[in-house]
Amino acid sequence: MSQTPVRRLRLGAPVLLLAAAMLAAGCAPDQYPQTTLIPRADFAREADTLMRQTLLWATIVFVLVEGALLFAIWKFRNRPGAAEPVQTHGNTTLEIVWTIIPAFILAMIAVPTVRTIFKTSQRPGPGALQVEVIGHQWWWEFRYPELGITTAGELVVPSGRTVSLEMTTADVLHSFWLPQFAGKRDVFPGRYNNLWFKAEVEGNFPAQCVEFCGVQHGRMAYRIVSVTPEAFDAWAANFNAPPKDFTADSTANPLVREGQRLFTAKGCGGCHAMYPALPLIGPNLHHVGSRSHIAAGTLENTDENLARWIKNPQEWKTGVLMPNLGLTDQETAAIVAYLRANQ
Amino acid sequence: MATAHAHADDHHYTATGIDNRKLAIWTFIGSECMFFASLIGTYLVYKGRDVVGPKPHGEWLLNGVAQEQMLEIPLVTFGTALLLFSSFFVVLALNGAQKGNRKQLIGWLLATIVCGVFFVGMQVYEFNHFAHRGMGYTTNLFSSTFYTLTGFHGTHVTLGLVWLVSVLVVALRGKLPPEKALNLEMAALYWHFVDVVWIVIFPVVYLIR
Amino acid sequence: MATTALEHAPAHHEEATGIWSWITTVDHKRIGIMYGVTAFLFFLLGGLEALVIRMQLWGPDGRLVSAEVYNQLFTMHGTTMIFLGVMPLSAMYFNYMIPLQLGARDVAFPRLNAFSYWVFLLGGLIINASWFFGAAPNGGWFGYANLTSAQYSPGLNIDFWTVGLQILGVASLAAAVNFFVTVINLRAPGMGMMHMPMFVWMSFITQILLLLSFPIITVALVLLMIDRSFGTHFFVPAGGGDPILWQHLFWLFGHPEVYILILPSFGIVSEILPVFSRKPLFGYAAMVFSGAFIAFVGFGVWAHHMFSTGMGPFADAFFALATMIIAIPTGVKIFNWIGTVWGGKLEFKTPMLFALGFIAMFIMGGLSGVMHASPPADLQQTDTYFIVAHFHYVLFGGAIFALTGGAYYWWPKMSGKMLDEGLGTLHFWLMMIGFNLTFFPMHIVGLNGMPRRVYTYSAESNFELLNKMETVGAFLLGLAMLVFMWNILKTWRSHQPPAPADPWNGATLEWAIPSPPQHFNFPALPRVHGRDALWEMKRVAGGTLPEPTPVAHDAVPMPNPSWKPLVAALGVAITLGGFIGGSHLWVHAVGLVVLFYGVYAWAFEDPFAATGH
Amino acid sequence: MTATAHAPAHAEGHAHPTWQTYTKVALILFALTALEVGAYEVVHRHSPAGFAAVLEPIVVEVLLFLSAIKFALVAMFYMHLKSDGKLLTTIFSFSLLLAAVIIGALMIIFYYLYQHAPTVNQLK
Ligand code: HEA
Ligand code: HEA
Ligand code: HEC
Ligand code: CUA
Ligand SMILES: [Cu+2]
Repeated sequence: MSQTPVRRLRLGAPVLLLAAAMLAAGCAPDQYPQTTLIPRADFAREADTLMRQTLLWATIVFVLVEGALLFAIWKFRNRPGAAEPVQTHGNTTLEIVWTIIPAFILAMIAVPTVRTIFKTSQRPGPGALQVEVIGHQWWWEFRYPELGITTAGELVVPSGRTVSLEMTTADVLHSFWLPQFAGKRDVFPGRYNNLWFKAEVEGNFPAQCVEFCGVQHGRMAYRIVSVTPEAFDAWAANFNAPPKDFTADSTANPLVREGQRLFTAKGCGGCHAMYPALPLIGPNLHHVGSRSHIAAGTLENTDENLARWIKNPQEWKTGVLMPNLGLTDQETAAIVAYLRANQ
Repeated sequence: MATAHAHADDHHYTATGIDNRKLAIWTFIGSECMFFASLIGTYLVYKGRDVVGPKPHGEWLLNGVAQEQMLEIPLVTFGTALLLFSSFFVVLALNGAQKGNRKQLIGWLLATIVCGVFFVGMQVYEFNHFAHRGMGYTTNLFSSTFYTLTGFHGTHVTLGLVWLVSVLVVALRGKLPPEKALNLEMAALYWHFVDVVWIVIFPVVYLIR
Repeated sequence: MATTALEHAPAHHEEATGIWSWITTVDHKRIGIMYGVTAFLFFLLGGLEALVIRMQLWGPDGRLVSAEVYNQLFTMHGTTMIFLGVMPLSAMYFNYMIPLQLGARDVAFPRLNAFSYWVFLLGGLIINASWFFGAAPNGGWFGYANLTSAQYSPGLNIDFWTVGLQILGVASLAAAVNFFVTVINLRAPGMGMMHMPMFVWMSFITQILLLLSFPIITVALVLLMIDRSFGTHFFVPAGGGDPILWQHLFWLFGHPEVYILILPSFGIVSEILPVFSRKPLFGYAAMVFSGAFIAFVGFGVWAHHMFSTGMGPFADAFFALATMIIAIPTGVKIFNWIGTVWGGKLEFKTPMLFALGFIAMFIMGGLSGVMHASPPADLQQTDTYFIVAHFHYVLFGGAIFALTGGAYYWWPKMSGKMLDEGLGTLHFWLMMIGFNLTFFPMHIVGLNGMPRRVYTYSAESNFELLNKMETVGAFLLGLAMLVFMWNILKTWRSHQPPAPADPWNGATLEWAIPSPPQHFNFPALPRVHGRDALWEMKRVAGGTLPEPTPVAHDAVPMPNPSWKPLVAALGVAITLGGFIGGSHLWVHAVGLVVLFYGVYAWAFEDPFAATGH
Repeated sequence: MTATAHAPAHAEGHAHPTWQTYTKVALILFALTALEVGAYEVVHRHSPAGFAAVLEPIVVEVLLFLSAIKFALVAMFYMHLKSDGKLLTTIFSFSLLLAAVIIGALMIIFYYLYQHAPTVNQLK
């Protein structure tokens, strides 16, 4: 009778082992593009170091305390003929000891915590690249005031240079997150919040909004594109070139010219600017052709996906604030060609 | 222990000797402290954060015309005095109830209720007056926080009045003998609590700029 | 012990039965059972919602439910589990067990107790009625402003939520006043505060938390409701309002709330462990003080839910340190539980399994809590599944494990039937494995970047494998629940002999009286001289006590049944219900009339007046 | 069996204050209120001009202090906390303390917040 749970434990062990093996397989952080466990910037490194320290202490406490519990369960299980236990009521020395030891461990966690809090809440000094980040339901807008650039969905930054984000929102609360580079900051209407980081590597990293912000919170993603400083300058220069006017250019692909005409005729221009710095109610589509993703970072920027989006944005993102404009396939193809030509 | 006594130690036995109902009303009052703390906290956090007038103290513009400060100190001073009076009166009424002095009980209870009614009247007048001067409920943060805080206090006063009137009716019917004075004491405690809340609201809202 | 003193009592009267007797009951035991049944049904509903969530997240780009429905599902899952599941399940034990463990005949205010239940039921029904309007709340269980403003949530969804929670708040407050007074005043003669069973102590502290934290959320909800109904700007930035104030008010309530959810469970575990270790609770005084300390400090840590709002380094540091301090008294509790088990003679009956499982799982949840308490690190963890893992370890691994243990422990007392030990053990292991399979992978998927509250994830993110494990685990949990229900059903229908008064060799007074107890619990109030009153009595009697015999049902006058609390409760629900979809003066007026009628009828009713028979 | 049959008049058995005490307290309450309003008048209407400069910097503290005394008087004498035993006083003062701390904490938090993460209005 009293043996039952022990026997069950033996049965449960293989199951637990199997689960552990599967977990281990699922553990390697480099398989997860959005992981926080591989920091790639100074800010994230601070957070990561702190997290690992805390995790270490937590693991030590976990092993010791669970160990003591399991040991007690095994050691003091009722065996036939066992005597009645001694009726102890407590022990003051023990109480003091197990108050002080956790206090000590917590101090070991608290000191680096406070140090890191003050380090990470400093504002970056001069020389940082200023970017204004604005949350919208359900996409992110990025403005580079020094460069006169307004873009969306893709935060392009130079590696090796501190980037200072001044963040706010145009509607409800969102939270901007740079899993590989920094933590999260919530954005509030009418208020500016700050976050900074210095990217150590180049690459195209996924990220997404992390404060529940309405029906499409789940598909409010974006990309963080870190490039070399040279590439960044080239990108900025290219971005600042005025938009091409294909309708005035008789050598241009007629499909593209038709697309540009439709873009205005169908009312796209009412929400989307095609000009470097002009913000409107939808994402600025200047150079949309060269972005890696569209639909707030959730669809790869292929012609099929563009067409799918433009034909009916509600299919992929139900409730999205871009209406279904009832375009025909031909019209869609033309607009896609036009958007693609905006490199 | 015999059957006949089985209940003798039950529904009036309490471990502390304090009547259950008295303890309950105090517990409730403790809880109410947090209610008003949240309202007062909201008022204070938002103080001075308005985007547009009216301002509680100092001048503001309505359609380009300069207006006086909103709050009227003499009026509320009068109201405050009424509430303090009523607190005083209700202890006298309770004193009467406990001594079995019916005249004292009913007279002072009536006086309490009259003061309370006048206080509520003062508040109704004040709200009306403000509305006429262009301060609606939704006009700005000050108006919303002000009306909400003082309005909830006024609601409490009103509920207290309903309670006191009910006790008065019972007393008039001669059903409030000294051993039932607790029925009045509970209402009185609640009434005093409403009074002390006003003792806080008065300087915080009206006197401190 | 005077239970046998009435042997020569008059003839045996049956207790009233039938639906009306339940509607009008003011008996704390019946009310407790109603709380339990209602809360368990709500818990199943919340679990069902969780299962749909898990199915939606089975693979990338899931299409089982729409984004809109998903948002309703997790909001209602969280709201239901917390306000309609765990809290009222705790309330079941408050109701049934506090008076019994205190050696009292009932709570201090039996009719107020009925009122609390009815208000709770109506609040739960109103909030869930939203499903029938296709407008279930969808702002998350903490409903952050300004998404909940009229501009961004124009539908009825948030109205149901604000109104429903306010109604539930009324129920909790009324109950809290009641139990606070009960514990202070209705202790059996001789039972000092430091003699009370630990469950009563922890419940008592819970009542204090309820009393002091519920008014805060009430104010927040009222302000939000006014914003939505009358167009004020408390949380609307355009008019100068600040959505951050909502967060402060909510978490000022919200953090004490999580201790409201766990402290009763701490109490339950502290009852079970000594009984099945055959050894008194280790460090009674330390247990009391640590519980009080947790509650007290719990009021000073709320902003640890807001590290990502950018409060500035001083606030971050303050709230981080305050939060970490709570680990110390909680540790004291854990160590004292281990101390209780240590050197004992452990009997692994089902309640004991759950109590031990509780300790093991709660430690895990507590430690991840300490990891969030470090603000810079939390900036990576917050709003990911790492948080979801934390709070399910403390809420399910903690509260639900303990509440389930309590169910096995007290079932014989409440129903007069023993639950099946074999099925109970199966239930435990299924739950243990299913639980860890569901929630452990959430730590990993969270740290690897999976945000919470997303209705789907991309294939690129590679979250699929871990999510599949979680879903499988959730269904194992469902299976465990089915085993539990089967256990109940099976033993209910079986013709086993009635459970003895004291099946586990219990230490506290509820085991001194027949199972289930008679209406008045104790024919004569017991006299108590110290802790573990029943063990003491048994020791004095030199071993076991005779099985207590039931006495005549009218031997002790008890308050009459009353339908007035139900009327008053209806009044509350109607009055506040008038705020769904704006403010409907007519509804408020009708509600107030019903409320006042109920309250007056109640106030002028003599609970002991002679009745027909 | 009715509840009234053996209702004890005053389980606590403490002596409550007398008429005279109540009247004295009432008088003090009025005097303090007058002082409050007086302080307001002095500072904001500059009535007796000389005092304003002295009172101005401390008027908030003075007002809060005066109202705290009024609060305490009502609680102790009218609500009988002084004579009714410690338990009730503990319940009330604990709640009050928490209430005050929370109001204070909110004010401090928002004061720093408005500096740390300025609002757009502040930037203007
Ligand atoms: C039962 C409910 C419960 C309990 C008991 C706790 C307990 C704790 N919680 Fe948890 N918490 C929640 C329910 C609960 N929490 C919920 C529901 C949320 C999310 C809300 C939402 O966003 O939806 C949350 C979120 C949450 C956050 C916010 C995270 C975020 O959103 O970014 C934080 C941050 O500090 C936190 C911390 C803690 C801590 C430090 C404890 C401590 O009390 C834990 C103490 C226990 C131990 C530490 C283990 C035992 C101790 C020892 C063995 C001693 C030795 C230990 C050490 C030396 C470390 N919790
Ligand atoms: C006590 C509280 C509690 C409990 C017990 C649970 C239990 C469970 N929760 Fe919990 N959960 C929360 C409180 C709780 N949760 C909270 C507060 C949130 C945050 C919400 C928010 O973000 O706003 C949350 C969020 C949450 C999420 C995150 C959603 C998201 O962010 O997108 C997930 C995802 O897997 C989840 C899963 C589960 C599962 C699988 C269970 C399982 O353990 C459930 C097990 C139970 C069952 C499986 C029931 C069995 C039912 C049957 C057998 C059918 C009965 C039949 C009929 C009634 C006809 N929960
Ligand atoms: C009523 C406003 C509105 C109109 C009209 C509109 N859009 Fe949009 N569009 C939006 C919004 C808002 C988004 C952002 C949606 C999201 O991801 O949540 C968007 C997103 C897009 C995107 C994806 C951008 C990115 O980087 O994520 C493309 C491409 C696009 N629109 C093209 C068009 C075209 C082409 C038309 C006309 C046929 C059009 N839009 C008409 C509002 C509009
Ligand atoms: Cu934006 Cu979530
Ligand atoms: Cu918390």
